[in-house]
Amino acid sequence: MQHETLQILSEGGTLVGEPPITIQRTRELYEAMVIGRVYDRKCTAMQKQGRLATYAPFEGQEACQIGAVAPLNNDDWVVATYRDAAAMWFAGYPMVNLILGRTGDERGGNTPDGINVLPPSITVGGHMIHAVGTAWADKLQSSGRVSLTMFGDGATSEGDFHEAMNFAGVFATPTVFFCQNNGWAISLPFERQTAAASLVDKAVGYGMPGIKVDGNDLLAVVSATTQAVDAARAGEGPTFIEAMTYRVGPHTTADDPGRYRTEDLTTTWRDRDPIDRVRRYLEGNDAWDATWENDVADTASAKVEDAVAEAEALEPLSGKEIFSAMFAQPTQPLIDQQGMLARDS
Amino acid sequence: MQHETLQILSEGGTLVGEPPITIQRTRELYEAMVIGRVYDRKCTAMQKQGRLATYAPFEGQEACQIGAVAPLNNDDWVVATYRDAAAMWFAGYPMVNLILGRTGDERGGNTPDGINVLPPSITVGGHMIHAVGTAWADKLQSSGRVSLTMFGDGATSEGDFHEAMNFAGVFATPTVFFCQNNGWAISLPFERQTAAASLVDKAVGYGMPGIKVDGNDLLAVVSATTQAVDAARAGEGPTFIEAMTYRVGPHTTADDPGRYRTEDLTTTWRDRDPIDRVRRYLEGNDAWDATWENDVADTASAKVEDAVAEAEALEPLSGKEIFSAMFAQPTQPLIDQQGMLARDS
Amino acid sequence: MAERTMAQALNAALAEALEDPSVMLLGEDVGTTGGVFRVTDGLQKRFGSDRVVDTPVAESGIVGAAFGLAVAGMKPIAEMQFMGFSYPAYDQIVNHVSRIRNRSRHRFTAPLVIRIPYGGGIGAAEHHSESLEAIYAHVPGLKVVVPSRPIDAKGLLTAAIADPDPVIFLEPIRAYRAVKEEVPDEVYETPIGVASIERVGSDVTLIAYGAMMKETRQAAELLAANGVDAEVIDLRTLVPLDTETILASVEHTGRVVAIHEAPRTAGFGAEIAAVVAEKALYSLKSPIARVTGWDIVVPLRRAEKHYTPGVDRIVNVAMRTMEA
Amino acid sequence: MAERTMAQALNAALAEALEDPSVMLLGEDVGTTGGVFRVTDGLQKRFGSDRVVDTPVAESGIVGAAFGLAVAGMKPIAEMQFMGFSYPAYDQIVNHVSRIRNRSRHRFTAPLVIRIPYGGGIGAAEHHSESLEAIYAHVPGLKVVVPSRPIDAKGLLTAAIADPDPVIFLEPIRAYRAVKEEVPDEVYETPIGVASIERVGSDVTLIAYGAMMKETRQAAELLAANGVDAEVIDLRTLVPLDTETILASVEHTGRVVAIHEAPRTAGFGAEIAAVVAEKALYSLKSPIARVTGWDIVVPLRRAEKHYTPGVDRIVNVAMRTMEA
Ligand SMILES: Cc1ncc(C[n+]2csc(CCOP(=O)(O)OP(=O)(O)O)c2C)c(N)n1
Ligand SMILES: Cc1ncc(C[n+]2csc(CCOP(=O)(O)OP(=O)(O)O)c2C)c(N)n1
Ligand SMILES: [Mg+2]
Ligand SMILES: [Mg+2]
Repeated sequence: MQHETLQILSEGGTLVGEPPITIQRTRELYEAMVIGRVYDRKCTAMQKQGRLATYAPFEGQEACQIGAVAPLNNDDWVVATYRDAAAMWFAGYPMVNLILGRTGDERGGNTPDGINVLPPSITVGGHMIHAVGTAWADKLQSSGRVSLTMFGDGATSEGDFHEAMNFAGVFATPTVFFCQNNGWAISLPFERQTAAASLVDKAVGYGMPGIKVDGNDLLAVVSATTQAVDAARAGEGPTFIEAMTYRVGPHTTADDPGRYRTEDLTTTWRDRDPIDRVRRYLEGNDAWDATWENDVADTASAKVEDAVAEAEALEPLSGKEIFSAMFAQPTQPLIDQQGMLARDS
Repeated sequence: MQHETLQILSEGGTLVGEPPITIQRTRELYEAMVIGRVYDRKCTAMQKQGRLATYAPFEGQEACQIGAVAPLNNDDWVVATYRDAAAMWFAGYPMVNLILGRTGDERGGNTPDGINVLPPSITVGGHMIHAVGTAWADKLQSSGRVSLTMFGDGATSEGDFHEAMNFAGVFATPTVFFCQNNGWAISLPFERQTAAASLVDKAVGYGMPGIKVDGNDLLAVVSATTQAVDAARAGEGPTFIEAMTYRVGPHTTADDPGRYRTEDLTTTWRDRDPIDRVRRYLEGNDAWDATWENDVADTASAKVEDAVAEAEALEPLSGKEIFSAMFAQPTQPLIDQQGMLARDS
Repeated sequence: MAERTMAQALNAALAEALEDPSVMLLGEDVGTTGGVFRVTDGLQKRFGSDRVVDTPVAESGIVGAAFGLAVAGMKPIAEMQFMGFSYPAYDQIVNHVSRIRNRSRHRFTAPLVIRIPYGGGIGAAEHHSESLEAIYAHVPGLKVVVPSRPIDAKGLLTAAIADPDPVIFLEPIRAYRAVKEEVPDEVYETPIGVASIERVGSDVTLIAYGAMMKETRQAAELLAANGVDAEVIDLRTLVPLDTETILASVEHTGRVVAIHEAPRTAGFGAEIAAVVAEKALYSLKSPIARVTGWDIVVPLRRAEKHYTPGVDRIVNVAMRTMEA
Repeated sequence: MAERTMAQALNAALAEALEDPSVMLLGEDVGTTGGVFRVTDGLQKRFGSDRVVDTPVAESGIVGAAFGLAVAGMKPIAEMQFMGFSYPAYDQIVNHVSRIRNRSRHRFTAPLVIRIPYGGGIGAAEHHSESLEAIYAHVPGLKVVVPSRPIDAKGLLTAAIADPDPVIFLEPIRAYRAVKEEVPDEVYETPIGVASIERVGSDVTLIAYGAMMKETRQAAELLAANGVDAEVIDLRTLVPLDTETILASVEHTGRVVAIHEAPRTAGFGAEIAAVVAEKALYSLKSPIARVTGWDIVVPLRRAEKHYTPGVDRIVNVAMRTMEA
């Protein structure tokens, strides 16, 4: 099938379509993208210093991450992955939780009340169906909420992707499937992930509308997700979005992309940087200047540093505490085992 | 998407397309369909008498079953389900094996050497990927064999269907996916199985050609599968076929279709009987008469009765024998357990 | 009070639970047909197809969707048609259902019930006679419950639905209609984690659960006729295990036979043996015995009888513990 | 002979096996990158991308395709990236891989090897520290092998590939690069089903496998310093279990500690306890002890140390068996 790729901002930052949001809102999203990048680079640095466990950078995917959640309400569900930190944060998951998770602390998963962002999925592909379940509950309860699930191109190969898409179609749940096709699943290029020309070709097989979008174009992503979120909220069921993007960094801090792709390719994509593109657009609309950029950078640093400090100040879970969240009430075997731990070590 | 449904024989038995086979070959396939039906009715009767465990009748799907395997060579792989007895038999799996399996005897699964028909899959959806594996092996070994896998509409909802289709696409294996969309998965109607208009809409999502065919039209099925088999053998990779059909009987002998569908619907489909249609076609071509029909019926009965007699003459597996096919050589724990069985019961 | 089979008792528990609008049932053929074992018979008619939902054929999808429903405040009861068809959902159960509370430190929970008919004895096709309860019992974060009789089936299912955590609820297929007993009409809970001493005895403790309780009870009668006074424990819950009841019994009998139809190696009988060998070794008068299925695929109909532990095997093994 | 880590020893075994043109490797990232642990490093370059295949991200598909490949005469070696990602393939493993020989009465077989890195101790993310070997050990029709050291890793993997039946081959993640030892350059098999007595002792038998052998060996040294002479058994194979070696040892020491990092309930330690309590009860001088992980999700990096059995726990528990 031929699918057009939705684009609103050209690579040069000029409009080639109808902008879905105001300049003011674009500035807010720009700021969020910048904060995302500062967070991302800080985490990579911290990992090198041994302060974090493995980290999965998302540099290059900021337009996807911020654009995907931009149209959501505060209490909508977000069910995303290890790479979607910026999206989760922008949807209300505190940065300190993200960092805590990365230090290797379960309390990172303790989303504040009222925010319906699930802890990131570490398994690939298993979580999309959860966003079908949450959306189904909302439909039954007529809550008006929608569920957004984010995942990569690799995740579309898992059987659970298929079951999630099928259930969403059959039960017409208010679920938005947002796929960041960044061209790679660790070392596997998209062409070896599927024989389909586009992932969006899969949507019709579930009786679902599909949208293919330039994932490095913030306005296009916002436009696509707004359309999908509006449809879901209006009771029109799920939508599948394929956002074409690229991770310019390694899969995780443990990965060496030199083993499987050329630096040239990455350079091409660096030149399509999603943040630069918005900056050019704002500049062209007299909505950007260096002073503001500095302010944004300062805010970003402060936010990230505060979150890091808060996370690192927390004492690790004690031997006792590791038993305390398996069940609402610890069972007798767990109480006994807690005793053994105390006794024998 | 709009997909045409391939038809070659009208319901009245007149040609509306190019017949893929000669009248002589059509007579052979007609005979096979009749034998299939005799087998099927015999099994249903035997189950009522307590001589078989649960049985899954396929009446109404004979054109699919015979037509799907008609273009295969002797040593091609067939990986099919509990409902595909006629297909398996026509592909070389002995009728006595089919009946043995239904009596509840593992030796039913002991396909003769040289015949590459796997024992029927009882789990829904897990077996299609096996036909990707066998086809992949044949591709690597340049054996020229193809693998045919048969499954129902319900099976397309399982994650394993998706993984099988995806692998077949990516590795371009010589696999033919033959889906008998008989409208029901036990009690679930097709419209609740998927929101897609047609199952064949799924093919494009795997970069695979799809064919929708009238599954009660033997010639159309043969035409579709011949095309798919030829493509696979020519190294052009997999094809997905959706054959529209109907099971006029219950899901299994334990099922009561009255709980979920009207007798009217079934009557409509009885009127589209796939055997009658070929009979009319042959008659119209002076290739059918009552004498021959009687001969065919006699051959069918004899074949089926022989197989039943042979199966029922076999002593059940002994306590010792149930241990003997878990591994090439029984392990010590199994030898010990065999001893316990002998000692304690 | 009415006489009910286990299938009817379960149906009653489900019907009562569905009075709570957040409860829903989902699974293959649970609605229009009332399930392959008719356990959900009539419930869709009564509570509507939004609440009793026929799903596509996709076990991982059923459990995964139920997980999301539960996280968002519903109380889903998912049915797997047979244990042999629950394995496609294993990843969802192990990696998500059992863990979301811990992963989120209590913020999100998935208090769903997964009903799984299990076990053999009805001469069924391959995959229809499975008894791999140990693969669920071994997974942290799950409770595993197995009733053996109608009255417990209703009470335990009600307790499982009320439980704030996920429960794997195993229903012994051959006990669905095997016996009827008086089952209270009102709502009641049989507590999870508490075994039941079905027969008090002084010579040997027979420990079983689910469908094997039938042979175990019969074996106790036969043993009594042979002058051996067996104590019979129905575990009812595998996780959390009621070790107190087990140990108290072994302390006074000094002999144990653990019984299940699951394969022997790493079956739940091993856990029972381990608990006893750790905590009551000095009470033991004879080796701990296991009467189990074998490490083979459950044979099909014609040879299945060689697999499932029969009364004879239980009696013979228990008698041998007396000789030791 | 060269000094090799376990990862290198495994790589050598795979390279040797690939000389047979029917052998192939398939899995996520096994080719271009040589796998997340570099166990398959260099093999795609050497044997080509038809033989060492990077697959889509789909574990059930990998195992299911490997099943078909094996049935059709290839010898596939499938890799699951971590044990926590093997669960989506559980249905294929249990319902098909383990059974096709029995289902077809020897006509079709699936002699594939499924390599699964398992276990914690590297401070990894959730799902990356799993040790649910019991869910494989319990399934009839599978062999389950777990090397603890480079020399066995190579010999056991070679034996697993040569085996005519499916083998679950568990690779302890934290042992991949922990030590080097001399590993023969030639092809050799370490027999499946034979445990190894690593240290002869007279007071207590420590039984472990895989990564826990490191702590177990250290515990034996510490115990020796405390005047306790421990016998150390490395099981190497869980199924089929070498009960002979276990029982012979317990018969002379009279004390047992079973050690694993898997959760306690229904873990493989229970099987060890059950075998001993059944076959060597009269030799026992003290209760059978288990030192295990807890019935919880393996904690993340900051608190993982409370989970994995340490040398201290093994020593303390073993000392307690001496007091009993
Ligand atoms: C079920 C499962 N299998 C394998 C992995 C290991 N793994 C982690 S990320 C990844 C690739 C995922 O690629 P994609 O979905 O494209 O997301 P991306 O990393 O590109 O954002 C794999 C295979 C996993 N986490 N879960
Ligand atoms: C994994 C699995 N889940 C559930 C079942 C129970 N079951 C047997 S047949 C069937 C319906 C299959 O429908 P379809 O694929 O359309 O095939 P048909 O029976 O119509 O030929 C179900 C749910 C099963 N056998 N395997
Ligand atoms: Mg990707
Ligand atoms: Mg069907």
